[in-house]
Amino acid sequence: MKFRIRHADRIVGAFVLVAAAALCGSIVLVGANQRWFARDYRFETRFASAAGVAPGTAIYMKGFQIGKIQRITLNEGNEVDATFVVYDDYYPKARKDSVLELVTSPIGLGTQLLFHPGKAEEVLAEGSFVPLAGSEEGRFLIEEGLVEIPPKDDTITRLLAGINPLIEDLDKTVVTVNRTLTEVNRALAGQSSGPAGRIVNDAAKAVATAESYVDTLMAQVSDLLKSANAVADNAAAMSAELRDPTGLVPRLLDAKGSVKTLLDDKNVLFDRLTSSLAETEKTLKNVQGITQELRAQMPSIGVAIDEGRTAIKQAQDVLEGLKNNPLLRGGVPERREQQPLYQSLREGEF
Amino acid sequence: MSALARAARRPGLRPARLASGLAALVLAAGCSSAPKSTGVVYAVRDKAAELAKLGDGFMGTGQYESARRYYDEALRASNSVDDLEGGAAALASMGRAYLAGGMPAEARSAFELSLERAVLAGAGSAQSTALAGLGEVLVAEGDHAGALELFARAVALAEAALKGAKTEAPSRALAVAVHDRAVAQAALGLRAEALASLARAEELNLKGKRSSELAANRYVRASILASEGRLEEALASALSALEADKAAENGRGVAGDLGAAGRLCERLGRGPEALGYWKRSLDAALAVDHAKAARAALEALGPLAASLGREAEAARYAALLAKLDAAEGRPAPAPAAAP
Amino acid sequence: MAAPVLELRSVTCTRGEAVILDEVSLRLEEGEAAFFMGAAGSGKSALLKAASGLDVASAGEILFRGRELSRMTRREEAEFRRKTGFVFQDAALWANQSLYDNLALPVRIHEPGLGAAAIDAAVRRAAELVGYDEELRARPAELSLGERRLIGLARALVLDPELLYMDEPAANLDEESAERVHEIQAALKDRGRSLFVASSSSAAVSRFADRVGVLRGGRLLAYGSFDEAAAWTDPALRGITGRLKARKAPPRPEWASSLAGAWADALAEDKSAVDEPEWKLRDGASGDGDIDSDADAGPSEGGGEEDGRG
Amino acid sequence: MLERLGRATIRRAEEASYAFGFFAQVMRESILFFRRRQVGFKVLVMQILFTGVEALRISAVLAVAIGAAINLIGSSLLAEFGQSKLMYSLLIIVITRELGPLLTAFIVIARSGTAIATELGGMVVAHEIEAYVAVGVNPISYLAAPRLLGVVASMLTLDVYFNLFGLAGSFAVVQLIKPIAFDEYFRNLLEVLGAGDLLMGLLKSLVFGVIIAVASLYRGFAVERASTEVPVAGIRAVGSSFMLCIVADVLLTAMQYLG
Repeated sequence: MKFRIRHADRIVGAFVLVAAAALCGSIVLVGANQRWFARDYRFETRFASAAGVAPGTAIYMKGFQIGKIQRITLNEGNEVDATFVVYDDYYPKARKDSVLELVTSPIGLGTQLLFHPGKAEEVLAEGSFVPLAGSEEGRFLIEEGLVEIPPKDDTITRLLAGINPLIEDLDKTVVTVNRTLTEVNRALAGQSSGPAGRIVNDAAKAVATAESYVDTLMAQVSDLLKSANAVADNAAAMSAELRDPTGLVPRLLDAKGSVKTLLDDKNVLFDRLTSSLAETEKTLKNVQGITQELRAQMPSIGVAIDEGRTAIKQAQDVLEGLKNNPLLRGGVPERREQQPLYQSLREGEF
Repeated sequence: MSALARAARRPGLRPARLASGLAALVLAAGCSSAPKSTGVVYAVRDKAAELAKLGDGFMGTGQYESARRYYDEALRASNSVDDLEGGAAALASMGRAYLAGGMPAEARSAFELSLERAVLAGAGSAQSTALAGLGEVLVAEGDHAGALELFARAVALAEAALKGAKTEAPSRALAVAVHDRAVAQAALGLRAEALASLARAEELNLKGKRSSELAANRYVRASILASEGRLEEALASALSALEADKAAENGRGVAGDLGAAGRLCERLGRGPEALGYWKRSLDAALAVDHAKAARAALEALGPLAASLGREAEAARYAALLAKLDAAEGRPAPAPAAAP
Repeated sequence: MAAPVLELRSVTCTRGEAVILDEVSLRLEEGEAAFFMGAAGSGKSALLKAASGLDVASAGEILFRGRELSRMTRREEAEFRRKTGFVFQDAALWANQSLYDNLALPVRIHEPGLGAAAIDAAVRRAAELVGYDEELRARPAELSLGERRLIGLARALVLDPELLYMDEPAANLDEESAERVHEIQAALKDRGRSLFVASSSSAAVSRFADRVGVLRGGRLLAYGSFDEAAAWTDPALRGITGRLKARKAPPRPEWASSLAGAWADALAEDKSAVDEPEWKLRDGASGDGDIDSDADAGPSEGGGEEDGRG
Repeated sequence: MLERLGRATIRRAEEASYAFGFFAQVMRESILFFRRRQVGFKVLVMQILFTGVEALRISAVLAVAIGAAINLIGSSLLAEFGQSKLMYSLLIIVITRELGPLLTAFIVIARSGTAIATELGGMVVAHEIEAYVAVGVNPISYLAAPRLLGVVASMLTLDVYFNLFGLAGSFAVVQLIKPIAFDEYFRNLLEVLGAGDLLMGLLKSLVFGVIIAVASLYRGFAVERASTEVPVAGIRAVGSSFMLCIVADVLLTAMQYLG
């Protein structure tokens, strides 16, 4: 801990710097991946409907994503004009006479936009129009053999076969994530025995420490309580004595000529006793309050720590109260002693 | 944590009993004030201690009336926070103030109250102080045998309190009780016991570095020695008392010590030396407005100067004495002493 | 006439529904020490907090050398804080800083250009002033309450304030420390500083107060010079100020003065009468004379002839 | 009845305007913090040390645990039917965009929210705040501003670390159990990871940080005098921070998906 405080500046500096570097690094990486620094080639196409096509829809060739749809608009002929881009890496593959094919899953699993390059040697000029395989131009190109549409790979079939397990497993995924989180939460609350829970549990040792602290404290408080009980007994006994017709009060009242001196203080003596008793009871109530609350609540770190603090604070208050209450201690500590005048007789004849 | 819960439910609390007790107390107390916080209690006790010390200061200068007022305030303060021991101390001091002011009856009731509180508080040294005070009242009334009994009890109490004591109070109380016992013993003719008691008191006061008390011990010893006729030893003792009083800057004590030395020198037949002591005594008495000591000095000085043949000086002293008499409203002295 | 160092005009403070200060008006001139007395809960602390701007008054004006606190600019307020110090009853040290930092922070705030050595010197001087010579690297929690309060006092003194607010500065301190506080009060007064003190120590009030105020239930029952206060006869005031000691010794008894005069004449006539003065009487008053720690209590504690006679 | 309702409304309004004023002042002082060049800089460093550095461990463990869980699912279950790439989206959604900031916020609330509120509450009770005012230190700029900045900086940094550990650290853990090619993992991850995800994560962290700091400071300063109020302030700070963070999370997420 001392090491940390002493080198706080350096540690914090490193902490922030590493994070900043990581952030910058990932932004650069993301940027690179998002092709912020790469050139895209733009082409046009036209769909009968925008169903299954949206800006950002990926365009695949032989399973690789080579570009994406950028923008779609409904033109005057109520057809959908679309602009799409091909990434520079793949641009050389995009030859003249290429076509696009929109494959829609028969069972509603979505669509896939496929790019079929033409057989020509010539690279597709940027900005040129690429027809859809189903369109008139597309069909013409296919029939002319300028472009070849390969037989469908088995994605759809596989998808069909795997549809049920997929849904099931998606469910499982969500459940597992949820469970992990629950586990974490439980671990934080110190209840888990699962492996993930244990890891986190170890990490959350601080919390455990806080808890044991609370326990120790509770032990102390219970000791305190015992003495408080004894005190309460004493107080009760004293109150009984006060009411006893042969007890303290009559004695105080009876002293020859001393009545005035003692009660001249407007019953302060009695008030003091009353309030001391009340304070004792209040103290006990306080302590009881702590136990109940602590027992009822342990669900999360925040509350555990809070409770610990509540307990500590209140216990301190209790201690302070017990320590300072003159009736309980038989005197106030650190007080300046009032001394009688010590003066000997100076008697003597010479 | 459950231990605490169990403890909280322990039957020891007996809430019903507490509640009824509280109700009775509230009734008894009438309109009860708000409970005082500990801070207030501290402050009040400090104030009481401060007041008591101020009172002690007035005692030292012979202003007994003022001292008593301060002790009274200290007593009220102690009462307001139920400080039994403090109250006992204030009452004992008040008793001494009454006694010094020549009101033994009031002194007695103050000491009795003090004793009662000290017993309630279970404070041994405070009981001892109160008993010693009562004894002093008896001494003032001339009942030395009764006083001796009280002083013996005071000594026993202080000795018991001294065991394992953390404060200085029992030692002080014991020193006073032992000294006072010596005074009573001396008055009853038990000189050897008295001297032994004084030696013990002196030892205690030396250890506690209480100079003015030390001076009192030596003064009384000088008196006892003088009554046994051991005048040289008595003079030495008086002079050592003088040293202690000077150290304590106790002007009234100084005047008394010097007077004792003067008287002893007179008895030893060393007239000029006695004259010097008496003059110094007068000087000190006037500096601290100590009328009694001034009168004693003047009454001694006049005849002494005359016997040494210093008539002019003697006349001056007589004139001064006459002035004092006039100031104190005494009947005019013999015409011979008139200026 | 110059504006008073502090002036309160009908200052009222409320907390919730409760009125804790009720229309308090007073003036404190430059170099004066005002002491406020009253039972616990009478509003002494509230008055100090309001007068120092720590609590916001709900009505009324508080002026420091003619400038109203609530209308001060940031710079003026900083200046006001620099020239005033506040001594809290419970020390109120910053628990998470060392004693040294507790003392140094005010300097660092108000003298940003000061070098480490100069700050160090200021801190040491303040600690020395209150008589604290222990390790300053410690945390406040390691100290006793008394020591913490001394450090709290040192913190208020570190910038040598011209107006010092003190909330029960000597209560519950041991005698030596309390005396040290009183010495500091005396020294501040000597140097023309103004004091605004809540105190329940009548001895301190008697020693230092130029003005005395009595509070009850948030109202300023009375406010006046010390001599006025010592002569107040209203029982409500007397209950609190009754223990004020008159500053001057009472006249000597007539016999004493006349006799002393004659004796002095005699001495002048006859040089041989007393060879040497017996003993230097301290200003005509004396304690009861024990040389132990109690010796300097009692009327002679002021060390001056103004003290001591009831 | 009507009267009471009216009074309650007025009190609420007063409280709200006070809270808003407090928020504005804290923000103002925080913005001015670096210009002031006050001694509060050390407080800032200590706040980052406590809120950021010391929470790093638990945050890292959480991130690695969650990341590893998703990794395992992705590499076994999803791969069975050729959807292993879904794992990367899952990772980004859970760690970068949704849960990362929220879990980090919870950790910070539990650790620092209570600490700030109780510490300040304790200082109020011990008159330490008044002592600051008395020596001319503005408690908002000296105590509140560095804490706010510290919590915000810590939140942002912790969020970055959470991503780092959740995405990269979990990869390392999974290597021990079920190796995946490094190249494949990171290429796929980056393919899914958009700048928007990163920004949304950071924006959430920023907003949560401000919320936690202001709520905790507000609760701490709201303590009046009794030491019994201090733990209550801590609990309240946690309560309000949680509530506000969740509300803010919902709003931000809604903004992202709707806008």
